[in-house]
Order: sequence, then C-alpha cells, then structure tokens
Amino acid sequence: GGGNTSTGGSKKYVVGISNTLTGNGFREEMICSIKAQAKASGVVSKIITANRTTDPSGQIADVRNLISAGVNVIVMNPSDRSALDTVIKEASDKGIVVVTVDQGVTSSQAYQLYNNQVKYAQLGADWLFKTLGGKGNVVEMRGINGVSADADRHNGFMQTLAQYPNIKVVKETFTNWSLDPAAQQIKDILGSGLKVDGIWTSGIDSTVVDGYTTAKKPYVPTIGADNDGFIGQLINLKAQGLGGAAVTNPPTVGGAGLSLGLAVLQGKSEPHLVNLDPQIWDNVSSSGLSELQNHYDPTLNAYYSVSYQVAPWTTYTKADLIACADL
Amino acid sequence: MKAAARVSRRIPVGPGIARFVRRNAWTLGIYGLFVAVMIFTISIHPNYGPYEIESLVVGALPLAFAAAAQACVVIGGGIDLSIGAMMAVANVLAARYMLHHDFQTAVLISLLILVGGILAGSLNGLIAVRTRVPDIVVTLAMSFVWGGVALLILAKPGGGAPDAFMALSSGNLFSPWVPNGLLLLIVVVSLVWVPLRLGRLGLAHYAVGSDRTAAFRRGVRVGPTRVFSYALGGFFAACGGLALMMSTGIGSPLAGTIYTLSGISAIVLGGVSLAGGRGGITGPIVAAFVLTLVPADLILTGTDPNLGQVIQGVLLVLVVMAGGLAPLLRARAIQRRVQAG
Amino acid sequence: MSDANVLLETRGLSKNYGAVVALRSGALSVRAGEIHALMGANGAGKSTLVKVLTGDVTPNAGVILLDGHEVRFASPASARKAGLASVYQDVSLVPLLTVAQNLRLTGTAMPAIRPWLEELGLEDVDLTEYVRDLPAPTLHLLDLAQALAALPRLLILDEVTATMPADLSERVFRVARRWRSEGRSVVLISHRMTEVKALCDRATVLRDGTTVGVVDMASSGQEEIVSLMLGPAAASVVVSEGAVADTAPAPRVEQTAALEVRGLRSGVLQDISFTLRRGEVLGIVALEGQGQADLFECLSGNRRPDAGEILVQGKTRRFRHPHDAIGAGLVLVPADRALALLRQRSVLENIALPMVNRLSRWGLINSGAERRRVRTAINRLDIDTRAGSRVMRLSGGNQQKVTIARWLATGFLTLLCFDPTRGIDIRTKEQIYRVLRELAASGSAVLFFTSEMPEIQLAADRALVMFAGRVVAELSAHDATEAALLRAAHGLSRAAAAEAS
Amino acid sequence: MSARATGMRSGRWTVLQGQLRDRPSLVLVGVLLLLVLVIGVTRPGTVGPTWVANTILFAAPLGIVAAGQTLVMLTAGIDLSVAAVMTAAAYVAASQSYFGSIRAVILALAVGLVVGLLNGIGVAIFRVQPLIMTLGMGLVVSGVLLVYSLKVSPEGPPNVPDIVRTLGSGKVLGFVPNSALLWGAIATIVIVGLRQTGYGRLIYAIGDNPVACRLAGVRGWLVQLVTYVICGFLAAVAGLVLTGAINGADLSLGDVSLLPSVAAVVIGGTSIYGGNGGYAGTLVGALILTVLSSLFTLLDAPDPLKQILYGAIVVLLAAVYVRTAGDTG
Ligand SMILES: Nc1ncnc2c1ncn2[C@@H]1O[C@H](COP(=O)(O)OP(=O)(O)OP(=O)(O)O)[C@@H](O)[C@H]1O
Ligand SMILES: Nc1ncnc2c1ncn2[C@@H]1O[C@H](COP(=O)(O)OP(=O)(O)OP(=O)(O)O)[C@@H](O)[C@H]1O
Ligand SMILES: [Mg+2]
Ligand SMILES: [Mg+2]
Repeated sequence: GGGNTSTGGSKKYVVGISNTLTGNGFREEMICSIKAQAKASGVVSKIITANRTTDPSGQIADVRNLISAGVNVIVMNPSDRSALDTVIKEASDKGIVVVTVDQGVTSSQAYQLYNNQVKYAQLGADWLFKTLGGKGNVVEMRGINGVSADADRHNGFMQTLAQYPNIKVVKETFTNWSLDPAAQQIKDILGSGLKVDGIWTSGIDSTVVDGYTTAKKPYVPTIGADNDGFIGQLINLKAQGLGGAAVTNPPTVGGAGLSLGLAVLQGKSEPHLVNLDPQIWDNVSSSGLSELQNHYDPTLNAYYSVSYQVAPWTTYTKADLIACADL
Repeated sequence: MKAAARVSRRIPVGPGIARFVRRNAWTLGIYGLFVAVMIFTISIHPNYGPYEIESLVVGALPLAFAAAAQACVVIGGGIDLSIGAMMAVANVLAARYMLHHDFQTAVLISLLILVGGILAGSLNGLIAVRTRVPDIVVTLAMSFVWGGVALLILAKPGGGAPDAFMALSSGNLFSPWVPNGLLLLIVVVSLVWVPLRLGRLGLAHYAVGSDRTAAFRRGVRVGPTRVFSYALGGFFAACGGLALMMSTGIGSPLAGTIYTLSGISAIVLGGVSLAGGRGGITGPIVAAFVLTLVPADLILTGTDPNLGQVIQGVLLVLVVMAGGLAPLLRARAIQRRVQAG
Repeated sequence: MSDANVLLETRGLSKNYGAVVALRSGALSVRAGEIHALMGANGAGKSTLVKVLTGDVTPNAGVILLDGHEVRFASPASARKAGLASVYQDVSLVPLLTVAQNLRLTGTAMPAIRPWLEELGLEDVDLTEYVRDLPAPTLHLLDLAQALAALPRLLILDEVTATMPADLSERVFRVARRWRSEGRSVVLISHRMTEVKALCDRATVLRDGTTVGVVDMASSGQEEIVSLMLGPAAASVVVSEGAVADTAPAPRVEQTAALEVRGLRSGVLQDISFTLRRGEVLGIVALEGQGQADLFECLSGNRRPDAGEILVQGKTRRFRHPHDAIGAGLVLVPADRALALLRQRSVLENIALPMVNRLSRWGLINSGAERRRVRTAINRLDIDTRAGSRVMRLSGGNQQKVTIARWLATGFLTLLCFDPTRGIDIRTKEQIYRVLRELAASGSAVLFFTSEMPEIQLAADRALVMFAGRVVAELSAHDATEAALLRAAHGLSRAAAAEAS
Repeated sequence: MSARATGMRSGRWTVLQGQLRDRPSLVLVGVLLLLVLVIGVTRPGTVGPTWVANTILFAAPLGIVAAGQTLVMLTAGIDLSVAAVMTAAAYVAASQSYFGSIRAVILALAVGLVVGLLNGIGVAIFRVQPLIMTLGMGLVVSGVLLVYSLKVSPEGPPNVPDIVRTLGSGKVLGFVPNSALLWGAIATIVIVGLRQTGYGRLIYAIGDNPVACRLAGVRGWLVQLVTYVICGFLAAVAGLVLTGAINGADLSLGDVSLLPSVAAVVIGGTSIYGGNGGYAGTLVGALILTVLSSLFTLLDAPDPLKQILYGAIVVLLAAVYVRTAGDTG
C-alpha cells in the first residue's frame, strides 16, 4: 500500500485507469469524466492510464502494471465479469481501492458502480411494445455478439418480449456498436420490403434514424441511448412523426467511480455495490420531452452521451468534462 | 592455376562463431532488444521483482503462443489469419468443459483440446492445399468459421476451470523468480519444436517454405508438409487458447481476435520472413515478450496513454528499420573485406 | 524398336499447360550403356519431356517403360528410387537450406557422395554454406553429385553445362563417359553442337513437342540434325556456324571510343583498362570468377566501383543506379534471366519495361508504337510467344531471348551482354551473332562475355582474356582460336599478353 | 520468321478456360450475379433499382479504399493503415466543417497524403517491411487522432460537411448515387492507369521482380513511394465517402473496412506476393462482399451460423475461381 505523498497538508493520491477499448466515444467520455473528477476532487496528484484495445488477459497485465506503478485507487471498466477477480484481489491485498464501473464483476473486494444493463433493455423495450399497442413487428439491433453487456441487454429485451405475445421480432442484427454496419443493415432492411413497426437499438441510434430520413420512409418508434444526436432527433423530428425514447447509460460512471474510490480512501464507509438505475426519456410525454430538452446540446458530437453527471457522485463542471482537461 | 580451378565463390567467413552471429543476426538482435528493454524497465522501476516478472509472463504467454503458431505456418510458406479465432475456440472449449471439474480432468480436457487444435489447423491446411486457393484467403475465411464455432460453443463470456489448472501459468513451483508460465512455455517449446527442428520433418518444413518446387524435387512430400505446418500452428494456437484460460479463468468467444495481427508483428519482429523458410520460433516468442514489456513500461513511466500508442507504432517501425540496416552494413563490410583479401 | 538392350522407352507422352501444348508426342528410347542426346530448338519440349519422365509433372497421356515394364512416377524421389535421376535445367536445391541440409533432405549419405564431390572438383565447397549464396554452376555440379550418389541407371542432364565454362563442362563429360563405360546410360540436353557430337552416341530430336527422329551421331552430319530440329523449311535458311562472320555485314570499326575503362577496381577486379570503339564487337573470355561479373556490374551501373573511371564517348560518368548507365546508353543483358525477367508478366511487358516512360504521351502509353517495336524485336530473335501471357511459361531459351529483345526494342549505344547465348538453340545463336554484328555495323558497340570460346571467332572483332581480375591477353578475332584462348584464360600466357600489348 | 501463332487444337472447354484465365474477373461477375439471384429468390421484391443503388452506395467506400490497397498489393506490399486513415480523414473533415467545407475536405485529404508519404518513405527508402510500417503507422495515426479529438472537441460539434454528405449519400436523377459516380471515375482511372500508363506497368513490374526493374533502369523506390501516397489518398477519399454515406463520424469509423479492403483484393485475384492481378477483380470483390453482408442481414439464421456460412462461402468462391481461372502460381 502506501505511496501517498503529503503535499500542503492534503492527501494526494495516485489514480490508475484501466480501459480496454480505444476509439470508442463512450469509453473516451468515461475516461474524461475520471480526469475531470480527479481535478475537481483536489486530492489527486497523478493519473496513470492503461488504455488500449485488449482482452481480459491484457487487462490483467495492465492492472498488474498499475499496481506496480504504485497507484492508490484503480478505476476500471472490466472486460469480463469474473476474469479479473484474481487481480482485483491482489490489488486489494496491497491496500489499493479498486472500483469497477460500467460493468459488474463477481469479486467481493471491488467497489462496483454500474448501470443495470438488463433494466436498460427492459425500459426501452417496454416503452416500445406499449407504444405499439402490444402488437407488431420489431427489429432488435444488438451490439457485439459474445460480449457480456450485449448478452445482458438481450436478456432484458427477451424478458420483456415474453410479456407481449403479439410482438414479433422480425430481424435481429449485430451492429458491433459501429456506425457503418448499422447504416448498412438499416438500408438493407428498409430495402427488403419487410414490414417494420418499431426499432430497438443497443445504442447506435441516430444512424438508424438517418437511414429512415435518407430513404424517405415514414419514421417508426425508435429506442436509443442518451446520445446527443439521437436526443436532437427526438426533439427536432417529432413534428415529422418520429416517436421514440432514449434510455440513459452514462459514461460518466467513470467519474462517479473515482469519487467513490476517493471517498473510501479517505476513510468513508461506502457500499460495495452502487447500482444506477437507467432512466427513460421519451418524446411523447411532457416530462420526457423536458428531460430531453434539458440535456440536448447542439454543439456536441452525435454520439456524445448527455448524461453529464451522475448524482450525487460527480462534482466537476460540464466544461471540464467536455474539455477532457487533465489535472 | 589452383585458384582458377576453384569452383565455389566463397564469401570469406570468419570462424564458426562469426558465421553463426552473421546468420542469426536478427534473432540475436531481438534478444539484445529484450535485454535492453528489460534493463530500461528495471531502471525506471527499482523494485522490479517476482511480482512484475510474473505479470510479464502471464501477460505475454498468449501472445507468445500466438506468435509461435504463426511462425510455424509462415516458416512453412503459408500464413494463418485464423489463429486468433482458433485460440478463441480452444479457450471456450476449455471454459465450457472444465467448469466444475477437478485438475486431472482439466488436464485431460486440455490434451483433447490440443488434439482439436491440431485437427483445426490441419483442416485449414488441407483446404489451402486441396483447393489451391491462396493461404491468406482460406485462413481469412476460416477465421469467420472458427469465430462462429466459438460463439456456438459459448454465446457469451463464461465457464471456468479449477484453480489448480490456472496455477499452471500464474503460480510458481521452484522459485518466485521463475513463474510456472515461463516453465510451461519452455517445456512445450522444447518438447515440440526442438525435436522437430532437428529431424528431417523440420527440414522438410523449412524446405517447403523456402521453395516448393525444389523441395518436391528433393523428395519432400509438399502437400502433407504444408498441412503439417498448419497443424503445428493449430497446436500452438490451442496452447494460446489454454493460456488465455489460465490467465483469465473464463472463456470468451471473442478472446483471441487481437492475437492474429499482434502475432504477425511479433513474428516479423522476431526474424521470421513472411516469404517463408526463414526464422525460428524463439525469436517471435522473445518478440512477444518485448511487445508486452513496452506497454507496461509506458504505464510505469506514466506516459500519456494516447501518446503511448504513437510511441509503440514508432518503436515498431524503428526496430525493423534498424534490423534492415544491419544486413546492409554487413554487405558493405563483406565487400570491403573481399577487396582487402 | 525391338532392341533387347533398351533401358527406357516412352511412347506418345504429352503434356499441356492450359492451352499451351508443351509436349505433343514424346518418344524416347534409351539403350543401356549409351549417352543419348535430346535435341530440339528452344521450346521444343525437351525439359518438359524430362520432367514428365521423372515424375516432376504428370503427363496428360502416354506410357513410360523401364526394362519393358510400365512405370509411373509420382515424384522425382520415386523416379530416383527406380534408378532415374535428373539434374534439371533450373537448379533445384532448396535455397534457404545449407548444402548439407539439402543432402539430408534427399537422404544422401555423406560417404556415398564424398567421392563424387571429389570427382567433380567440389571438395572445397563448404557444405554448411547456404545454397542461395553459391553460384549456379556450383549448384548444378552439387545437384549432379547428389544424383550420382544414388548410382542411377539413367542419368538425365538438362543443359547443366550451359552455365559452365569449358573446364567445368569437361568434368561433367568425364562423369558421363564413365557412366557409359559402366554400362549405365545418360540422357544429355545441350545446345552446343560440338559437345553433343563429341560425346553422344545417338540423338533423339524433338520439334514442336513431337519426336521427329532418332539419329546416330557417328553417321550423321550436323546439317541433318539441324534440319530435323528446325523442320525442312527453316533449315534451308540456316547456314553452318562458321559462316556467320562472313555473311554478316562487315564491321566498320570507327576510331571514336564508345566506352573507355581506366583502372577499374571492384570485387575481384584489379585495375582493368580497355577501350571499346563504336562499330566494334569486343569479346571477353575468362574462366569462372575472374572478375568478369564485377566488370559488367560496374559498367551497367548496378555497383559503384572502388576506383577507376568509366568514360562514355569521352566523358567521365559516374553511375549511381542502372538508370544512370542506361541514360548514358549502356545496357546490360545479365547472365541469369531470373534477374532480368518479370516472371508473371507478358512478353510484351517484359520487353517494353525500360521504354514505357519513353513511349508515353500525356502519361498514356502509345500502344501502337509499343507493339510495333516489341513485335520487331520478337521477330528479329524469333521468340516463341505461344505462352507469352506469362514469361515464366516460356521455355528457358525463349526467356533468354526476351532479355535481349528488350534492349533491341529500347535502343542503346553500347550493349553489355553477359553470356547471351547461354541455353539458346543453334538457330537462335546464329541470329544473335548476326544481330550483334548488325548492331555494330549500324554504329553501336558491343561488349560480350562468353563461356563458349568458339563464339569469339564467330562474333567478335577482338577478344580480351581476363584472369584473376586483370586483362592478361588481347587477341584479334583471327588469333582467338579456342586453344589460344584457353591457354590465356588459365593464366598461362602472360608472356603472350605482354607481347600483344 | 514470325512468332508462332497461338492456334492449337483444343476442345471448347480449353478455349473457354483460356479466355477465363486471361479475364478471371468474369468468373467473379458470375459469382456476384449468383449471389444477387439468391437474394432475389429468398426475398422476392428486394432486388430492384433502390437495392442496387444502396448496395453500390455501401460498396463504394470499400471499393475506393480497396483500389489503393490493390495498387499497394500489386507492388508486393500491404497497407494496414488504411482504416486509421479513413477514420482520421472522416473525423478531421467533420471537426473542421465548422471552418468551411472546402477547408475541411482539403485537410482530410491532406491527412491521407501525409500518411501515405510517410508509409512510402518508410517502405521505399528505409526498406521497412510494408506490413510493419503500415501497422505501426496505423497505431500512430489513431493515437494522434485521439489526441486531436480531445483537443478540438470544444471548438464545435463534429459535423459532416455538406459537400461530403452530398457526395456520400446524394443521388443523381433520383437513383444514381453520387458516390457511385466517383467510384466509377476512380475505377476507370485505376484500371486504365494500370494497363495504359508507364506508372501502371511499373507497379506490376516492381511487384514481380524489383531486381529486374533496377537492371532495366527503373527507380523502384519512386514507384513504391508514389503508390503508398496514392493509397493513402484513396483511403482518405473512402473515409469521406463513408462518413458522407452514414452521416456521422467517430473514432473507429474505418476499423470495419480494414479486413474487407484486403479481402476484396485477394478475392479479386490479386496476388499478395505482387505483380499479378488488377482492379477489375477487386471491384467485383468489393461488390461481392457488400452483397454477402446484405444477404446475411436478410437471412434469418443465428449469428454464429451466419459467420460460419460467410467463411464457407468465401472459401467456396475462391475455390471455384481457382478451378476455372487456372492456378495463377
Ligand atoms: N508451366 C508452364 N505453363 C505453360 N507453358 C509451359 C510451361 N512450361 C513449359 N511451357 C511451354 O512448353 C513448351 C516447351 O517447354 P520446354 O521447357 O520443355 O522447352 P525446352 O525444349 O526445354 O526449351 P529450352 O531449350 O529453351 O530449354 C514451351 O513453349 C513453353 O512455353
Ligand atoms: N536515340 C537513342 N538511341 C539509343 N538509345 C536511346 C536513344 N534515346 C534514348 N535512348 C535510351 O533510352 C533510355 C531512356 O531514355 P529517356 O531518358 O528518354 O527515358 P525516361 O524514361 O524519360 O527517363 P527519365 O526517368 O530520366 O525521365 C535512355 O537511357 C537511353 O539510353
Ligand atoms: Mg529446357
Ligand atoms: Mg527523360
């Protein structure tokens, strides 16, 4: 343990970040939120980031290297539920606080803070099926086949589907959470003459709506995530007939996780598991619409998540988050 | 008169050692690079000890096996873009069938998986040989097939293995400075590769990679030998899948995908010629360790992770560039010696 | 063919590669205890017949009888087991293995091959050297030694002497004679009529993939064989070898120097100087490895000399790249066609390679002009372009012709030819001599190295003999008899050289 | 004595085979039509002008990036940095659109040129293995892009510039995609260029035998350098077309195109060892890959099975191709 340096009376901590997917908007925003929170906390002296595209085995090596580098707290987005248990134990044994964000792990030593992915899917699916009057053809556009988060969401989706016997899934695709495949799939589906009444997406949302726009087809109710572009579409295309809802999946769990970890370091007692419940903002109800309008920021990237803060954990400013300012 | 009758145009060579160095310059170079990176690591991290060594070995093991697998295929004149996917298949098979079993059963299952790897590799090779479709196309397509098979076996990450099995790579038996993973690697390589390298089959393997027509005329059975090189690749890929199992304790259908490309950079760095017939597997394995150490050093030095990627890319290019310069300088030196002599 | 003594007999062997018929109907009958020549123009199908015989490729039809029993070999290895061993035209040792490893691959025991290595003068060769580091003649000899170690009843030699200077060829012939004297057989392929006449008992002649006759060497003249090889129509065009110098245009050697070399040093080359005038064909003669290769490398701009000057038309030139030499008008036909050819590309692209940029207007190639120039060059050398969509499918000799045709089409001031007639059939040889004479007559200069000494008197105006990196003799065409050249080439006539200069 | 004619006695099949051997892309066109037929039969009503236009729209970026890849692979090289370049070009264009479309597009194309130039210098002058050079370059480009993306984000929303959007998803006469026209123009230039220009000839020549080129006075390094620059440029164009087609850009946009860009080339019959092949095959290869993924979207089968089927079909296609077109070795 140890490695704390005392500067000017206040404890200064070294923070380690482990992330295993690069070039992904969600993950980048997550890292930025950790940096912003580190800055806002005022007790962090240094951030060491292990950020590369790798697999659980690579992440284990990264975390071990963070341990060797003498960090006090590790915030990680675990690439697997159970693979990292051993290395988390190693870290905890050395007095390092480990916080896993975005996805859960089976380890009991880790502090966990994540969005409930099963519930994420259920919220959206339920809204969609209800909107369709419990009857009709839907398309399920999933993420990456073989990834836990995708499997969890699919489970949630199927559980909700079971309650609506007259809803039929006419097409299930994997977008790989990439724009190009999603765009191609929606064009193929629209071109095939398949009757589609609603679309559930696992987050590649505005691209799908764009597909409808360019094909000049009437919009169908669409579920997406809290991405700025999609939020904008829900607001601006409502008049053109686009109905839909955004389900929150904040990448800022990163900052929240750091906040949790620092609290533990400072001797506060915190729960080991913080489950964030996703919210749903639809563009039909007035409450939903006002949430959408509150969060929309036309200056942001289409896939920038608008869940800027995770209350009550994060304390940074939105400007710091967006600027991704380092310490 | 005597000089005129001499047939061979002999490049003047020094004693045996000098020639050994000349012929294995690249491999020795990569060993040297490893030592240099290691020294650097220890200098920035004075407490470098058993824990860090174990981290290095556990982290490098899957890539080392992937590199060994790719090296076998490339030396035989082919290339296998499905090695990552085959690793995934081995990984999910292990995770699915070892769950809730004891150590003995787990070992038995791994033996079966190794046989499966050999069969899968052979299938790749057979298709390439039989259809005469270029190796790169066959194995690119097979990477989809094996990827699909992995998903059929395990739809999402899961499964497990007994702790004792996992300790095969992460624990240590003799000394904390010598992790089991390293022993495992050494044992597998010396049991499989060394006898092969010394025997006629190994010779045939290199001969086919160097020049198929000539090898055929020398009496090598080209088709079976090519299949063999793929089978060997499959074997090491299965080892890689098991190594993933040992380090993570779970199976993931997407586990191996990153190792196809990184395996290729490891073999090129390790002195295997992509044209076939040249190189070995120790070079690539050491290269795998270098490729694992560099990101670790970037973390240890606290380098900006975004720049880290840039540094790795530049380093990769610079090393190969330096390696390419060496033979050039050597050729100059030889020319100068010829003039002197 | 009711010859009781027949060892091997083939009937109606054929082989096509796609639309190209390489061998139409190959009949060959070899007796025990004879040296049998296999003759034919470039592309006649000789090598294909050898490959089919020894299981290197599978025939489309036909039978092979060994001792009267039908056999079929799946690979050269199984042919070797049955007593047929072949040294192929293109060297077939694995380049990235050492010589010793190549021997192990074939299962040749060291004691079995040792005497043959000595017999062929290879005892000095370092067996732990990589094959790719050894020169082609050595490799052919190694290949031969290995074939001999299996003590085959039939030894097949496909143009192995083509790459060899006279002294090395003689070793091969010694072995062939010995083989015959032991009651075993040899099939020899060579385009050198004198070799064949001196050595062989009978010859089978192939034309366009078909066996057109078997002749007794003792009782038949060269004209008969040539007319069989080339067909009755073509044969009348060909005159006997000696006539070339007489019928070709008279040389008009001018006094202006096309090329002057002063004190050049590089590799084996020790201080060499000479002048090549416009309108002159200058021959270079040397045994293997006397610096001739280094000379040509330096002149063609492929290597920078360590010392000395190269003057082109009186001006000193420094070549950093062959591009510079070509720009100065010096072009090279290298010995090894593998160095010169784009194997997967067409004959046209190969020939047009150096001139594509010159034939372009607004970036686009003037294909009409290109085709015309290429066609003229092809016709001038009579290249068989049936398999011309890929140069590697051409027969060895035709590939060699393409390397020369390239410069005929492109144009040059001085032609540097390194053994240009290696592996070329008799008619084409004459064509090449004639072309060299014509080029000289039209004001170009030609420098050519040859491993066949009689060629000097046929084509050259003057000859330089090199030994140990120096010019040791200069002879006029008239004095350059084979005997004189050989003496000088062995370094025996320094005195004579001193006299000459 | 003129060269002997090609006329040989041979069956009709041999003649046909000879023809196919010289024009292997005909076999590929057959395969493509077969796949379209399968879609037409399994999902009646799908195949029509709109579907064709859409397919070409999505094949265009792939086809354009594969054009550069073809050139590089003909010189016996490979460019693994194309994905990063596509992404970078798209992202730069989107993030710079704020300052005007023209500037954005020029900067995006400049990214491609610079990366291509660096690749070319590494491969042609410093003799780094193309695979390693471009792999390393890919890492460098995406790393720099990441840094850049964090720097520019406050300056304004990344927004696909209008001309890029028009280029990527606009249509002429209502159904001919603009990107198809661009692709067609590039294809024409590449095909004619390879066949009819000195530079094109030299690309093949360098890939076939660099030593022979040197002896023929060709400065091979220059040819290689130019080829990598063109490849980088085309990758940037492809990135722009792609970002225009899907009206969005993120930091992994081009990743999905890397493997297909190589696959389209090899399926199209270009040898990875260089010197043999051409763009016509690649073009059909890109269409085949796009139609295949279309087919799999429309197919109702579990994803793992689809993947296995995809791989099996590609092997089968290639095998049929090798059988009919004859071995190219
Ligand atoms: N692999 C191949 N593909 C296509 N055509 C071929 C192939 N190999 C040989 N040929 C053709 O078969 C014919 C006979 O070739 P072969 O090599 O047997 O001639 P050769 O008599 O040995 O000639 P040379 O004296 O020049 O060596 C030639 O026209 C050649 O182009
Ligand atoms: N009239 C001629 N007679 C003989 N040879 C010539 C003649 N004109 C050109 N050549 C040869 O053709 C070669 C190519 O000529 P040229 O320099 O025009 O080619 P290029 O492709 O334009 O070269 P560069 O790359 O320098 O622009 C020259 O090296 C020269 O030797
Ligand atoms: Mg021949
Ligand atoms: Mg010019």
